[in-house]
Amino acid sequence: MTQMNMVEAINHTLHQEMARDDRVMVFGEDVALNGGVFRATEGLLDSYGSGRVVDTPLAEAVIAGTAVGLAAAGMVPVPEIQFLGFSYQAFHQIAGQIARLRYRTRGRFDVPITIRSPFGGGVRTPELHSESLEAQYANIPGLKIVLPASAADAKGLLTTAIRDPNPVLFLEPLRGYRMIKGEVPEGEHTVPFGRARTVSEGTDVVIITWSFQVELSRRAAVQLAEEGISVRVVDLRTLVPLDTDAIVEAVEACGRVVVVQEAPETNGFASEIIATINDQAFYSLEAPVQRVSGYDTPYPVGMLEDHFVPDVDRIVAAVRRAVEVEA
Amino acid sequence: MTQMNMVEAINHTLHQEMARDDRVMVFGEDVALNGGVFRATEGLLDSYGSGRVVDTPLAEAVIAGTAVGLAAAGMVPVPEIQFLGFSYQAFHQIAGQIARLRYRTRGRFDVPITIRSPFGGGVRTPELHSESLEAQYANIPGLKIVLPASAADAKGLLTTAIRDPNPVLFLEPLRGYRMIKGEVPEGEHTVPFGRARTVSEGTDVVIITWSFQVELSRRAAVQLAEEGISVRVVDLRTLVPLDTDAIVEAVEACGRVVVVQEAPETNGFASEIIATINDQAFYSLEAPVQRVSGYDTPYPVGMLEDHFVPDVDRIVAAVRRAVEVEA
Amino acid sequence: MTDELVTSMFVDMLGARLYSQRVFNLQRQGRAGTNAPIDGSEALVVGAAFALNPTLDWILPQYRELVGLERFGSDVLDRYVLYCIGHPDGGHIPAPTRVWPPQISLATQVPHAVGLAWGMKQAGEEGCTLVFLGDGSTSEGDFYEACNFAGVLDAPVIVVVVNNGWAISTPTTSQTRAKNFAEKSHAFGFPGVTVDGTDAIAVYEAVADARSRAVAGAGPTLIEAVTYRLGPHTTADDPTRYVPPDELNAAKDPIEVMRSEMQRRGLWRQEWEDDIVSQADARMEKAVVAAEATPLEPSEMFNHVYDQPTPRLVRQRSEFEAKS
Amino acid sequence: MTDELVTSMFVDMLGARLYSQRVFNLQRQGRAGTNAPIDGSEALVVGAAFALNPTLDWILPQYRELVGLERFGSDVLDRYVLYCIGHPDGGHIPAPTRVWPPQISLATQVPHAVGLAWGMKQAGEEGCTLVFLGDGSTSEGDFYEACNFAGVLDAPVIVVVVNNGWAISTPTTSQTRAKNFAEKSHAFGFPGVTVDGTDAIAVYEAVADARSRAVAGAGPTLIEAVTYRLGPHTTADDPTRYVPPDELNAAKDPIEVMRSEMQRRGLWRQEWEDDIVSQADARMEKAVVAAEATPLEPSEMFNHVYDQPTPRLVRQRSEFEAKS
Ligand SMILES: Cc1ncc(C[n+]2csc(CCOP(=O)(O)OP(=O)(O)O)c2C)c(N)n1
Ligand SMILES: Cc1ncc(C[n+]2csc(CCOP(=O)(O)OP(=O)(O)O)c2C)c(N)n1
Ligand SMILES: [Mg+2]
Ligand SMILES: [Mg+2]
Repeated sequence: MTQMNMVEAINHTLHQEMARDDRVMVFGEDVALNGGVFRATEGLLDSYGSGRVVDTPLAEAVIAGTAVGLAAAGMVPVPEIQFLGFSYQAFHQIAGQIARLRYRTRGRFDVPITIRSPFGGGVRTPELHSESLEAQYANIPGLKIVLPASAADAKGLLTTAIRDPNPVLFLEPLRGYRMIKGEVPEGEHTVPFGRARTVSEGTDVVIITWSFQVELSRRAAVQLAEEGISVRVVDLRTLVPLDTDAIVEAVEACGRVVVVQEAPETNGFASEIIATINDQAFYSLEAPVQRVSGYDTPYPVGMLEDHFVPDVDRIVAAVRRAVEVEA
Repeated sequence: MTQMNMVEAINHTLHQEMARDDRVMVFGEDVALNGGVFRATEGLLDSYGSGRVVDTPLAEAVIAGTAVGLAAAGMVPVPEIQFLGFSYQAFHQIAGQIARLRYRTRGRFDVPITIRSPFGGGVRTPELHSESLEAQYANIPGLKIVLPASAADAKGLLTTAIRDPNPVLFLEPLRGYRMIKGEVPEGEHTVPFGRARTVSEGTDVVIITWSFQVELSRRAAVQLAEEGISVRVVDLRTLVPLDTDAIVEAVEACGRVVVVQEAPETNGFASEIIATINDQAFYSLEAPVQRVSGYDTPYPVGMLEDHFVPDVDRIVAAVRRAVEVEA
Repeated sequence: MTDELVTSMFVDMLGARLYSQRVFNLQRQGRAGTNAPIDGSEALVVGAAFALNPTLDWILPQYRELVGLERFGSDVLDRYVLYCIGHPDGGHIPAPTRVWPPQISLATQVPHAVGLAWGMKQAGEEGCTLVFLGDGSTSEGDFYEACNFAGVLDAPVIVVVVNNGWAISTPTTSQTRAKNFAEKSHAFGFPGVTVDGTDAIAVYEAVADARSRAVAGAGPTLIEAVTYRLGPHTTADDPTRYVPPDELNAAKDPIEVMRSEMQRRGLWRQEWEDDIVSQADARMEKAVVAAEATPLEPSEMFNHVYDQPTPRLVRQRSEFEAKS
Repeated sequence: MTDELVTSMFVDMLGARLYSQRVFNLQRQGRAGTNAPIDGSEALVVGAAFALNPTLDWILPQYRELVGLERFGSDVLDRYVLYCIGHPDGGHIPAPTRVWPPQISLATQVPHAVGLAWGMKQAGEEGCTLVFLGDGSTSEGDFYEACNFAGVLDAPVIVVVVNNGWAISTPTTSQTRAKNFAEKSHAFGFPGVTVDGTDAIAVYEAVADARSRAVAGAGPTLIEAVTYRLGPHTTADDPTRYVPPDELNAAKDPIEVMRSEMQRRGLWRQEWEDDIVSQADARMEKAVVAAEATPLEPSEMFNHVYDQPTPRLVRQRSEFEAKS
């Protein structure tokens, strides 16, 4: 085990997977010479050469689109989209092509594509660098959506993603790149998709969340423990596939639920969690599920963003509401 | 009042609005010379000339993107995207630019853009012609999402859309173009956004839905009435803004709810309806909300699509489930 | 160009037209979905296919070309018929046939072709990719982004722009002011040529040249093949609304062009052609019968979304199966 | 070119560099967010702005240019400072100033410029639009789609490609194999020219020509302005990781080029320049003070999503206000 922050864990994993399998190719804007604008791909060019680590032209659609062809050629493409907001430029290739390639060819082609992209706010980036778009992708069948919340998971889930023969959108919390740190196993480490992680145990309320909001929720749980409220925190890790069993089990155990997301409220993935609870655990609910979300506004500029993104206070307040309402 | 099918109502409305306001411009692929592949823009070129009715090159991003500039020039752009699946090619302009223009310029520019596009399945179209993508857009603040389910509403809502200073995604049910018919007021006719329509009254269960599924739900209600189950059908008409009051009122009145959508289940707009009910009408629910959806597969080819899209039987079965489960 | 080659190409062109007409008629009979006839593009499709090596090279079609790719394997047509009747297996052209299924989302196949060429080069495989797209499709960003990247990569890819004068009802004059489509290659820094797309031999030669360049590591070529769409855009289209009859009447028919060449070479007899056509007809009849007899379980809908279904798909499938 | 014009341009160039450095420093002091310095682009931005008519024409910038657009109105800089400190009003450049706010989503502004030009033409307005984009941004589909449509429309638009050698760490050689960026205009069928982007007079002349063509109805022009990025990509970048020092050292500085021209014309004295610089400094100081003093209600976040808030936004706003 070594102490790493999240971006180090990602870099370390890319090195391991490129060393392990020479079909793995990393490409995107500024990933080679510069090692990525956040250094996630640092050193790959030197270690694996300009054939496998490629600075592409500034064009997201063809970054995603060539991944389709590379996959068909037997490669394992790991393209980077520099910020998730610019995956919009590639939406027709990701949603319309990558997600459907296996289906439309009835399995002729495997699609072992892992699209890595940082996302989420809180670090004063320019416009369209901070958007949380996971819900817009979650309605697109054929993609897997993976969002690590710890350094060890960044390694374990990224390893699984690269080895998975299906397309994975691997979303890295920008705010967590350096802030999230932890022990990371040095050797082989995989984390299966579709298995949520219980971050802290608790019995009164469960907070269900993912990505950077796991850290905020953990802090909220610590604070609430002081008030005598026992909060379980569940990190979903992957939205597709979704660990419905873990959700149901937690709802049954706690009866009261808070869902936290940074995306705008309307039709964020929190809605799907609530709908899933409605479908599978309705009778265990002792109170309506509380949603903590960004607002239904465009992601705002620097001076406003701390007001937009959920913080510990909002999560604490939601938990209190969940506990207070009558059964 | 005249009897029209939906595409006639749309064509008639475009004529009226172009006659009324010479800032209105209609453009897109095959809208001028050919009058649109479904004849929605028939006759506009002859009546309003090649300055205001324009066949564009085959490029959705610039169709959407020029609308931004036209709006800034004081025009009222009404671009057509030939099939909603190809709005993916314009996603970065619609979600990243059109939806945000007012916000990022703090109101300098009005954005009276109405993007018209047919969508939805059931008519054996080729790939990517049938997808229901409303949920992917619903998570994008700044857009309004409008889906007429009757010929009269097609007129009333399209008129409102064109006159609205905000960007509207106006989604026309492909399957309803000729199949949906009705009386349409000939003169001025507007329908406000954010006001749901009660299609049929009922007291046991409410079906909440939109677009072509309104018609299927109405048929299901007729069939269920014979079994003695009284079903209210609510047509949301617009998803953004959402008529939460009508939803709450219906849930309070009926206690049991079915939501019907054609989109894939995971994170479809049905999830948001369920989340909204959870937030605002939880204690009125006598049973879990039942979802009827497409499946979490890509929209399938012709021989399979009738198995994918919700039909009357599936809606009827969901209503029965809603009624049967204990309170 | 040997007589044998000319004859083989003509045979495939005759087949292409016939297969296309048969699929068109199936739609009229309610037995197939919307489809796009090849009429006018036979020479350029067949000429291109013959200039490639079916065991080394890949073809990524738009949607009109599959009836003309018999040279790449008979399953191309068989699967295309399945595709047109709306059977999901129509999308699966089995290995080792190096042809992709039709692409409906226009120009998205160009990045795929570039990526595949890039991957082949990276893997040290001989061979190249050839991608077809229409004149209208060149207006899509994907075309430019892909060609530009192909240039940077020196990828072994041949981009064939099928300029048939129309994109549904939109004439090329509304599509671009570029002098011609070959000129667009200036934006990418690799050669562009315009050829007569009604002349299979001319197309063959242009593609053969481009292929030599590609496999020699000299990078991409853009080939504009000029022809005229001789029929409606698709089964859903009424071209009399917009195609000027004079223009249509003046258009060359590639079948006639090739028939003249056959005659010039003394290779043609009516009975021979009749025989070829009836063989093609029989071959197509078999394909249609086989396609229509291909079984289909409705729950096939749930396969191939992922290599293994997610728990949610398993649940949905079992709900679906319980209902049916 | 009159001495007066040369002097005015030099004054704005000096201002541009200074304003840009000040904003850069604000970021270093934690008083502003990530921003992109203009260094190296002063001549081409100022030259272009002077060749246009601020009451008739529009400028759609990328993100480096706003410090050089004083000629279009002093609120451009004032709002840019607000923008850099992260105040939402920074995005609102008030009428009648015909400048758009910075665009971060690269090349998306090109379709906007074409649409605006189209709309002006349709409305019978005199004038044109000018859009800046970087060499890297030309690889985006939006650039090609928009230029191609502009050609078809004969839209009065001038597309200025700022070729500063880099897109963050990616050199132009990895961006395209086109001979140069002007060549890309062949794909669109309108003229393309390459000018020395460190020479404000050359840029002025090229833009003036393009403007004459545009307003005469002769359609778009693509202008490649060649320069070199003299600083880091943005405040977040470390160019020593990738920029070859020789290349940087060999690069021309547009300020020096213009200073020489001023000297050649006998217009330059050190004290005069010092004076201009200190005026600019005072002007910037005022802008910064004003920006930092601009009040901001957190609930401003809910304004301008729509012209009228939806019920859901009203509810969210009141929840937000109750909490704060
Ligand atoms: C991205 C996309 N936009 C729009 C369409 C609808 N559409 C289908 S075919 C067609 C015209 C294609 O013209 P062209 O590329 O010239 O090919 P042709 O049909 O002439 O062979 C259009 C607009 C589509 N299929 N995909
Ligand atoms: C669509 C999009 N993709 C990626 C980025 C991230 N990014 C910001 S600046 C930049 C390089 C831009 O290079 P260029 O267009 O040459 O402009 P320059 O910065 O050199 O002026 C990149 C990749 C972005 N802002 N937008
Ligand atoms: Mg064509
Ligand atoms: Mg640059």
